[in-house]
Amino acid sequence: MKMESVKIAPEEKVRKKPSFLKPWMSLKYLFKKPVTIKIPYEETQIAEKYRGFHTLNWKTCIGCNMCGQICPARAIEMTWIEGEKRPHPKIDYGRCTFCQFCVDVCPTNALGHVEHYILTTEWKDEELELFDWVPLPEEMVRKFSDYRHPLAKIEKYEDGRVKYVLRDGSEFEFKILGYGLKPPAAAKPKPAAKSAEKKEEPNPGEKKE
Amino acid sequence: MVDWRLYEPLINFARKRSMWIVAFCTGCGGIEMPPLMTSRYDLERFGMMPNPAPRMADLFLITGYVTPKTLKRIIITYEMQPDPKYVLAHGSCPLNGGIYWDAYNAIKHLDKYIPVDVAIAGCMPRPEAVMDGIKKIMDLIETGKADGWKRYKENYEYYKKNQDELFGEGWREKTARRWIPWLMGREKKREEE
Amino acid sequence: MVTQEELIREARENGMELLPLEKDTYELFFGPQHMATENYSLILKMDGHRVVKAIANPGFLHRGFEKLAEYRPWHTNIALLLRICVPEPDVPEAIYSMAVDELMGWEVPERAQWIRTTVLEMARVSAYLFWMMGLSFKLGVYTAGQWAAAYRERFMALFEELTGARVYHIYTIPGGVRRDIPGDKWLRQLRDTVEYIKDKLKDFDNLVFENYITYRRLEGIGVMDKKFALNEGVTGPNLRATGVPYDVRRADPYLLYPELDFEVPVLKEGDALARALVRRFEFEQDLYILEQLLDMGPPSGPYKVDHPSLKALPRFRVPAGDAFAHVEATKGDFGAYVVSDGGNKPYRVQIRGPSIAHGIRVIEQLLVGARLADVPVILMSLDNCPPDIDR
Amino acid sequence: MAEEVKASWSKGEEIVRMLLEKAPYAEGTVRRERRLEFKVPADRIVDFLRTAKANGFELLLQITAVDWLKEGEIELVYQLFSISHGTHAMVKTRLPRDEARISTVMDIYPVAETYERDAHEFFKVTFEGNPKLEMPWILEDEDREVGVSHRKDFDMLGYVKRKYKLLDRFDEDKENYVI
Repeated sequence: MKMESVKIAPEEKVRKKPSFLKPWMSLKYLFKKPVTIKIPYEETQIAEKYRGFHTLNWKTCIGCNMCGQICPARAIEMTWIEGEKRPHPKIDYGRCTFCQFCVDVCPTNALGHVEHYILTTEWKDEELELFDWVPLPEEMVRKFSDYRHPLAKIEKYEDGRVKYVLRDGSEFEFKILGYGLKPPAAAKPKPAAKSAEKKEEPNPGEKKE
Repeated sequence: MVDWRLYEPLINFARKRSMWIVAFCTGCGGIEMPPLMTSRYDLERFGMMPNPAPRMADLFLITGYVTPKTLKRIIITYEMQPDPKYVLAHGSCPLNGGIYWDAYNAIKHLDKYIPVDVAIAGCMPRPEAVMDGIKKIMDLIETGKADGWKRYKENYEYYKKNQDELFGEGWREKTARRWIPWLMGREKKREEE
Repeated sequence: MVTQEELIREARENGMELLPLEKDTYELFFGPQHMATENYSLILKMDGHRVVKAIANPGFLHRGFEKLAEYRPWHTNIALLLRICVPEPDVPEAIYSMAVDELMGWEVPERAQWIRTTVLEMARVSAYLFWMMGLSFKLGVYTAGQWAAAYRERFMALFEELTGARVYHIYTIPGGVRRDIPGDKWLRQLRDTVEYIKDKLKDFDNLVFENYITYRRLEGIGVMDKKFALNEGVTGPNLRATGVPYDVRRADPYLLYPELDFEVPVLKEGDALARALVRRFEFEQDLYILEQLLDMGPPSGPYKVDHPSLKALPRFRVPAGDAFAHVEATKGDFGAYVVSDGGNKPYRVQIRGPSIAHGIRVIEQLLVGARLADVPVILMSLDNCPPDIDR
Repeated sequence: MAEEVKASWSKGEEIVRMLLEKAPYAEGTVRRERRLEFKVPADRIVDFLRTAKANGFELLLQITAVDWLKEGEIELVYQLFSISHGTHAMVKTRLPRDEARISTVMDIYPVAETYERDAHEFFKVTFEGNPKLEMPWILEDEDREVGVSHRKDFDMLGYVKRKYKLLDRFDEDKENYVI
C-alpha cells in the first residue's frame, strides 16, 4: 500500500504534562547495576569483523595495486621487497581511514583485516615508524589476542633492511629495495628478461627518500 | 629551602591522577568524547573531567583533523593552559593528514605547530583506544617523559616560525579584529535609523 | 579618571584605532572553545545578560569536501562524504548512494533497501539519543544525559556488528550495501534493543520531558512562526514544531518508507519546548518503525546490485547527468546534488546540510533578546550541527 | 502501483504547465516522479522564483554552483521544494564564467543570503544586492587573498603543496593512481 497523505499525530499524543513528582521516580536508578565497563580490568568484546589493522598474505599478493588505486587517503604505497617477485602494499596508519575498501577490491584476497585496533605511541620519530608498515600474515597478527598492534618496534638500517620486532620478541626481517609500481633499479637482476633499458629511467617513488 | 625534586614522584602521581581536559571538540573524534566521559566508559574513574576553562586544564585532546582556523584557536588555548600540559592527538589526521592528505584546509603535520605527546591510530579511535592513549600519557607523566610543554618553550622560535609561515605575521591581532567592523558597522546604521 | 574620548585620542596618537565603545554593551565570543557549540562560534553583542546582536561564525570544520570529492573515484567518496554529519554518518552515505543509483539507473535490490532503511532508522534513533544527551546536559539534568549516552552504546554495538565500525560505518555504497546482515542473532539483538529503549523511554519522560524544570527552561524561548521558518529554509523537526507537516519520508518517499506506518508530529508554538517535544515523539515513532521493519523481516535476495563495474571499483564510471537525492535526518532535510560528466570521478558533489539554514540566519535572529543562559539551550533545541554548515 | 506513478507524473506535468503559463521565458521538463527541472535565463531568475514561490514552492533548499570549464559557464541550480505539491524542482540558470553576476533572491527567500555567501566564497559568483557577501564566511582572510575556490581551474594540489610544504608520496606520476 502507498500512503500518499501525511498521517499527522494527534496533538495530545505529542504533548506532555509538566510534573513535580515524576522526576523523583528516577531515584530507582540508585539501586541498579552501573553500566560502566572498567576498562583496565575488564575487556570489551569487539565485533567479529571489526575493521582494524590489515594483514597480508605475502604468498598470494600479486602486487596489482588495486588497493593503492581505491584508497581514498592514498595510504598505500607499493614496496619492492627482496626475494618477492611482485611489490607488496605498505600501509601508512597516519593516512589510513580504516574503510577497508582495499580489502574489498583485493582480487586474490591476500589483503585482509583483523579486529586489532590499538596502536598508541609517543610522538617521536622512532616510535612513529610503527604507523607505517607492510602488513604481516594473519597468523602472526592473530597470535596476540589483546587487540593491539603486533609490532613493538621497527628498526631501519642504512642498506634498506627493515627489522620488525614483534611484541613476543620474535623478529621478522626483510629488505626494501624501493617504492612504486615499476621495479626499482636494485631489483633489476631478478626480472632480467625485460628490464634491460628500464634501468636508465629513475624510479619516481625512490626520490622521496 | 626545600628541595622540590624530592617530592617529584609525589607531584607526578598527583598530576597523573587529576588530568582535566579542555572541552574543545576540534574534529570528528569529539563524538567519542561523550561516551568516554559518561557512564559507559567513565573517564572520571581516572580523575579526569572535561573542563570549560583552559586555565584549569592539563590535557588537550586534539580530536581528529585540524583546520587552520581551528589551529589558531588551538594555539591560543594551548598557550593559555598552565604549565604541565599534555597533548593527545587522536587518529590519523594530525599525524599525516589522514583522508585529508590533499585538502587545502587541513593541517598535515600537527607536530610542526604545537608539540604532541602521544598519538593514537584509528579513524576515529574507539574509546578503548583513547583510554589506552590516556594510560600511556599517565605512564609518561609518572616517568617524567611527557615533556611536550618543555619542548614548546625551548623551541618556541621553531614553532612560531611555522605558525607564522602558515597564517601570516600578526595573525593573532588580525583574527581578533576580523569581526569588529561587522559588529560595529551594523550598529551604527541602526542608530541612524 | 580618564574619559573614553581621551583614551581613543591617546590610542590614535600611538597609531591604533580604538572603536567607540557603547555604554553597557560588550562583545562576547561564544565558542569555539565552548562545550555547547561544538567548534562553532557565535559573536554576541550583549547588553547585560541579554543578547542584542548575534553573528554566526562558522568554518572551523571546513575541509572542502566538495572539492575533495572531485579528486576521488566515485566509490571512495563514501569514505569521505560521511564525515559531513558526524552524529549520523549514514545519512550522507545514503543520499550520495541514492543519487549515484539514480544516475546509474539502478533499482536497488529489496534486501538492500530493507537494510538501508533499517540503518537509517538506527542512525536516527542513535542521533536522537545523542541529542537527548546534549539537551539534558544543557538543561542541567545530567542523569538523563548519562542514560542517553549509555543507551546509544547499544546501537553502536549493533552498528559495529553489522558494518564493522562504531561511528564511521562506510556501509551504504552505490548499488546496495557492503555486507550482508550478520545473521538472525543480530536481528534478535536489534529487537531486544528496541524493546529495551522503548521501555527506558518512560524514564526519559519522567526525568526530562515531563519535568517541570524543562518546561520552565524551554517554554517561550527561541520562538519562530510558520512564515519565518519557511522563508528561512528551516526543515525537519524545527519546521514541524511551527506547524508545517513536512517530512521528506512522506513528502518525497524513498526506500521502504511508503510501506511503513508512522505519524508525523506537528505542534504550533515553534518554541524550544515544541521542538523538543516533536523530537521526542519522533524518537518514539522511529522505534515503532524499527519494530515494523523487524516484523517485515529482511527480504531474501542479493544485498547489492550485480553489476560488472562493482567488481573493478577504481574504474567505476557513471553516465553523465545530474541527480538530487534527499532524506530526512534528525536535523532536517539532508540532500545531495551530484553531477557526473561520465568520468570515474564526480564532476561536482554538493551536500545540503540542514544546519546551513538553522545555524546562520535563524540563530542570528532567534538569539536577539535571549538571555545568555538560554543561548546553549536554543542552539541545542535547533540541533545545530556545525560540520553540516562547514562541509 | 503503476497507475500511481503515472498519476504523479501527470501531476508534475500539470505543475510545469501552470508555471510556464505564468513564466513563458522559462522551459520546464519533468525528470521523473517528484523531480522537475526548469531552465531560466539569468536575468529573469528573480521573476521566476517569485512566481514559483507564489505557486507553492515554499522552500529553497540550496543554491548549487557548478563550474563548466569547457563551456566557460557557471551553472546555478536553485533547489526548490514544494510542500503543497510534494515535488522537488531544480531551477537552472547559466552565467558567463568570467563575469558571474546575478541579482540576489534574498527578498524572495531570505535564506538565500546564506547560500549566496557560500556560492560567492567558493565560486566567485557575485550576487548583486546581498549586503553580506564580503562578510567573513568559511574561509580565512589569507585563503581568500590567494584565491582559494572550488572552481575547476583552481590548482588544489599545487596550492596544498605550497601552503603546507610537506606532501610525501605526491610527486609520483599520476598514471599509477586513479586519484
